[in-house]
Amino acid sequence: MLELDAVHTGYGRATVVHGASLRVPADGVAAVMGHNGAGKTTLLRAAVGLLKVSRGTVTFDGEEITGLRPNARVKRGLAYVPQGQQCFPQLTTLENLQVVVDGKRRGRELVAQSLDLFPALTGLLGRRAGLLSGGQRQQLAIARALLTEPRMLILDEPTEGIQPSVVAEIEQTILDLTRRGGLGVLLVEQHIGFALRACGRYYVLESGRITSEGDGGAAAEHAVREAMAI
Amino acid sequence: MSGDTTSDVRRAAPGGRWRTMGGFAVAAVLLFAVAPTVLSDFRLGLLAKFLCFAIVAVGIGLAWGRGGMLTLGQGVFFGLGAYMMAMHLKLADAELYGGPGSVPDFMEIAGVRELPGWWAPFASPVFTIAAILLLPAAVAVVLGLAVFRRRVKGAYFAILSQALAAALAIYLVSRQELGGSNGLNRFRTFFGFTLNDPVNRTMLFFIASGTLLAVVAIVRQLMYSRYGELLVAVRDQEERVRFLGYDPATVKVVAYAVAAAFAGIAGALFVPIVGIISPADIGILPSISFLIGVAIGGRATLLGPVLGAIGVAWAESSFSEQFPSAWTYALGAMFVLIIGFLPRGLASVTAVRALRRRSGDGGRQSVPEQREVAV
Amino acid sequence: MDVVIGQLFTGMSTGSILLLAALGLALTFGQMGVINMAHGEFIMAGCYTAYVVQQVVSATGASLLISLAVGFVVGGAMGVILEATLLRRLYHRPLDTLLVTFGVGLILQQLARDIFGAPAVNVVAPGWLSGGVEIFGAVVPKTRIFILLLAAACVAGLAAALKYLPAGRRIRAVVQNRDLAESSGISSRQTDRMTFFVGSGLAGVAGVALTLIGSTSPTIGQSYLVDAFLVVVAGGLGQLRGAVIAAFALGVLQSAVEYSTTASMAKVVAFVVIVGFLQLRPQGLFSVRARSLA
Amino acid sequence: MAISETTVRDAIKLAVDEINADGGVLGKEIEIVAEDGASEPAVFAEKAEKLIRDDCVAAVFGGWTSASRKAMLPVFENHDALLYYPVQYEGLEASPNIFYSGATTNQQIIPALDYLAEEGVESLYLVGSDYVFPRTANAIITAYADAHGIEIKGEDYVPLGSTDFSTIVNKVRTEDADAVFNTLNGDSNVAFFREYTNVGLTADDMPVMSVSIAEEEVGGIGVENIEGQLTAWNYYQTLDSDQNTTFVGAFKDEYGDERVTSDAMEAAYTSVYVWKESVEAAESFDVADVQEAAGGVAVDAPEGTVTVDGENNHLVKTARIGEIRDDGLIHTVWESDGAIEPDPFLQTYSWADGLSVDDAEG
Repeated sequence: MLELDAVHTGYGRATVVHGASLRVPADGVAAVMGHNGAGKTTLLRAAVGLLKVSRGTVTFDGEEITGLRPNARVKRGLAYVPQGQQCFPQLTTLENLQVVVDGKRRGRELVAQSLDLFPALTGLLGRRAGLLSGGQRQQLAIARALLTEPRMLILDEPTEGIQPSVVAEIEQTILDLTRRGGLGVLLVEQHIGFALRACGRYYVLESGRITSEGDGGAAAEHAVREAMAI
Repeated sequence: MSGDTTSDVRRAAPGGRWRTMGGFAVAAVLLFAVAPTVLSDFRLGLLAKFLCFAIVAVGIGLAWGRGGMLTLGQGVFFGLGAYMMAMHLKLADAELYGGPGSVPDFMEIAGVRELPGWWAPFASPVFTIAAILLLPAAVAVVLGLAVFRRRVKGAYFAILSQALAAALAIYLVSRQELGGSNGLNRFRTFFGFTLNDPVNRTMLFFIASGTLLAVVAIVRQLMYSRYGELLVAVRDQEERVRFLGYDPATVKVVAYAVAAAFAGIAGALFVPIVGIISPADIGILPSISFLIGVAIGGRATLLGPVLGAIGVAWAESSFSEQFPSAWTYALGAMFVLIIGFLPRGLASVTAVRALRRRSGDGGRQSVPEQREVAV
Repeated sequence: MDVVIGQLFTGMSTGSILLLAALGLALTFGQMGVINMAHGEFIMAGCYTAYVVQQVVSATGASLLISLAVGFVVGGAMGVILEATLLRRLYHRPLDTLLVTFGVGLILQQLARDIFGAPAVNVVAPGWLSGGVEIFGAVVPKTRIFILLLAAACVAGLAAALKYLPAGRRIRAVVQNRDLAESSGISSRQTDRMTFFVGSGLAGVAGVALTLIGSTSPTIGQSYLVDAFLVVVAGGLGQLRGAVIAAFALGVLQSAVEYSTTASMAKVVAFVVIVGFLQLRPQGLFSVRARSLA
Repeated sequence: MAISETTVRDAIKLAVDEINADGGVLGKEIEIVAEDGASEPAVFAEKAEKLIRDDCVAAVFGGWTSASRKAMLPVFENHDALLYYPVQYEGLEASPNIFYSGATTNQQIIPALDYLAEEGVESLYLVGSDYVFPRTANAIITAYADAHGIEIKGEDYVPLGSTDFSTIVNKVRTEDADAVFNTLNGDSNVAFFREYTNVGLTADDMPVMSVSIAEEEVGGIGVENIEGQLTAWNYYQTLDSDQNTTFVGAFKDEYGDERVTSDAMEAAYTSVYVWKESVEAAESFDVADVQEAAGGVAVDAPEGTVTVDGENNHLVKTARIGEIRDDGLIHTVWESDGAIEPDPFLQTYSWADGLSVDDAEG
């Protein structure tokens, strides 16, 4: 279980998130929704340790991890797929995967597994990741996150800026993952319909504050739209 | 953070005016009344030399502290000013002691009987002074436009200016008509005044003092003007300034040229005061050494560079005598400790305390943080 | 014609020395963006390593080979210490790093002066490297051929390590996207430290090799430093091949100018040409960078 | 550079200690005030002024490069003080305020050329560091060569501290002169001789005459790279005389057995005695009195008897050509016929007419 408790964070002296609290169950999905600039990405970056939390705590499975470096959090089972289909552009697709599992005994096996999950990548292993399409890069990004064998996966707008045909594919993969069990997911999504379908609990973030929350499911869509004043 | 910084500058300006005026008055009294009475002729001459370094430092404070440009090649401009002044003094001496048409003594010794053509204009004092004031700045403008227009980044700029300083020093060593590695020395008069006369040397000290006060005043005006805010903004957020419709290159070139002009003037004063200019005074090492005083004093402050430069020069002169090896360690340690751990210099220690006392808001002050400063 | 070819070889030799001195910088400066002015002193440390090893192992051939290995470790260790104590906290202030490491360089120089004395010490070259080989009328000393080969081996080894070793992959990953690497479970701290170890280690190797042709004195690193930085800058950051081409181009240019004018002129011309070249191509010959260098 | 300056200081201190142990000068003990010029001319000038004006010293001993001396010269003239400069230099200078205890050109370079000419050398290649001494020395060498039918096959300069000699050594090799005249400074010598040896050049087929390599430098270059090469100086550690044995012994006792003595050190050591004798002859520490009395003062120095030439304040000295042997020391292979009168402006050499205009102040 991942818990953010009254987290304040931001860039330098500019605080962007003011005391946000949320909870992601070990086995379920939580979604954070909000407008552009509401502080969603900032909140996630704080959760994975890329931004310093100035006040509040981050707890993972009962252990406080507020001060840990990102890579230490990854070792504890936290994985992060950042926004924007990020990859190591000069490394090949295969190297992008290998670099995560280097040093792991089951590395080879894990890479094979992830290719089973994203068969589209199999034919692209020798290509430089920077040359892949957005959808392929996003699949690569999720594959890379899964290679760390996470118990909690944090996804930042996984379908943003991706051609519609691939969006469905990625959404399906995420739904499959959440149903597999043993994996908690924190999802930031603009696509409210999908997010609510996937999540058990939603949070609406506005100007760095959680302004409303509730249980997920299609029925919640009206409440969320209201909360976000769409 | 840029917003904070700029507003800090604004905030500091009006309240600080009286304080600055007071500071000027105190400095003027110290320099013009106290120093000449308490210091021996020799120490006064030494202080005059330090003032030259302080003039360079004021320029560096503007370009580096305020503008974020790590000017590692100030030796180039210092050398330009110094050599031009030295050439004039040599020609004037030759005219005075050797009669019309004589060549400077060091050329005579080397068997040169014809003055190289490009020396000739420096016989004119007016030309020389104009060249000292304008040439370093002009070179800086050309160099700066070329570099900053291309958005050459800070580290590149630093390495390039360093390479230029090294190149100039090597070039000067190989030019026998400029005295080679010996440089130019043995000046007897300064615009008609005998340099050996203590009265005239005191006058030189006053000239250096006056110049220092003038450049500090100029920089103060620049710092607290709209331009000063723009310069800090360019340092912290170059892109944003570009979007606001200003050309960051121009903003930076101005500061760079001002710093160059100051270095040139300092070089020109250094020559009659110290009595020698040689390539050893303008290469990489001296160029970097100019920076340490600025860093110690507080690179973004007005008086920090001045006090830092004088302090370091004084410490070097007094400690290096007894402990040459320990001095090198101390100098190295200063670079490491001050720049590494106290980037705002000693000024920050007192400034923070003062601010804390006044506002009680935790004492945050303008931080010239050099994070990814694109130059 | 012979002269041209002879000079070409001389230039290549000069280039290989520049390359060797600059290779470590291509990693620490080119890949990590750290301006380490103490790199020259790491080279000097390599020189003195060769000297110390020779006091212990008097067989010159063996001592050279041992020195190369020890020099790598010594340089690397110094680099790691510097990284861990100082640079770590300065990554966001590259220009300040320059000045801090300059201070470190001053201290190391004085340290060498106090330990080994200011006069140059002698490192005896092994017998099998004495004499020269005649190539198109020019005699190229075997020591220079050795350095050329060593430089080639270092470049090839470094390129292969970056390409094929897991550690190399990590280095490249961290350079290309630090945050992503960190949040993929790669420790960027460890990776930085390792990059610095290898880069500084290469400076140590360069130092050992340079004792074959030059003097071993406290100031020796200074004479290579500016050249080495210019090579990396002109080559473009983040690319080894840029540094290789830049080093050889600079070497050939310098020796050609030197042949027709003077060595001083050659130095001045080389500097000015590079400064001019960077006006045309501020990004250098090649440039691939994710993390922009301030 | 700082190295050599240090050794000079050591030698001066030795002389001072000896004199003090012997009762001082005019019954007064000498006190040393040491200053570091930091190898920088402007600093030398500053420190000289400090010594004269703040410390009011009787005389200053030291300086190393020409630049350091040139920088100090106006200081000593303006304040009418005394400098004892212990290093061989490029000549063309004479100041009433400076006593030159090292060789001027006609006590080092010209004898070296005489020796080479005697040995049948008909062509020379000149290699030097790019600064004043090599430039001036080579101008003299060229004038000498013109007058004596020696061909100058090439003349090259490298920046101070340069360590890349591939191009120059290749030129030297191709030009195949009978000998090389080397005015390189400091560490450049190491790189030069390594390159020289490695392209297969030896002292047998193309000897190198060096005027800046002394005993201290041989170790750094490596005896194996320089064995058999020639140097020109007035003093070597190997000189066989009672004074020298005493000097070398005292020096090693004081500073360690591994230390060597060299020309500049000996000249510095001697200069203290020259000053002492001058003061005693004048029976005064006053500058004008010492200047007045100095002419003709003689000292039995380790290099032999030296006498002050009152006209130009240089010493009358014997020139010696030495060969570097495998013991790392330099052994005399040729000696001038008696001590040579100093002639800094080369006025007694007709071929040197065009070289300089006499110093305005003479």
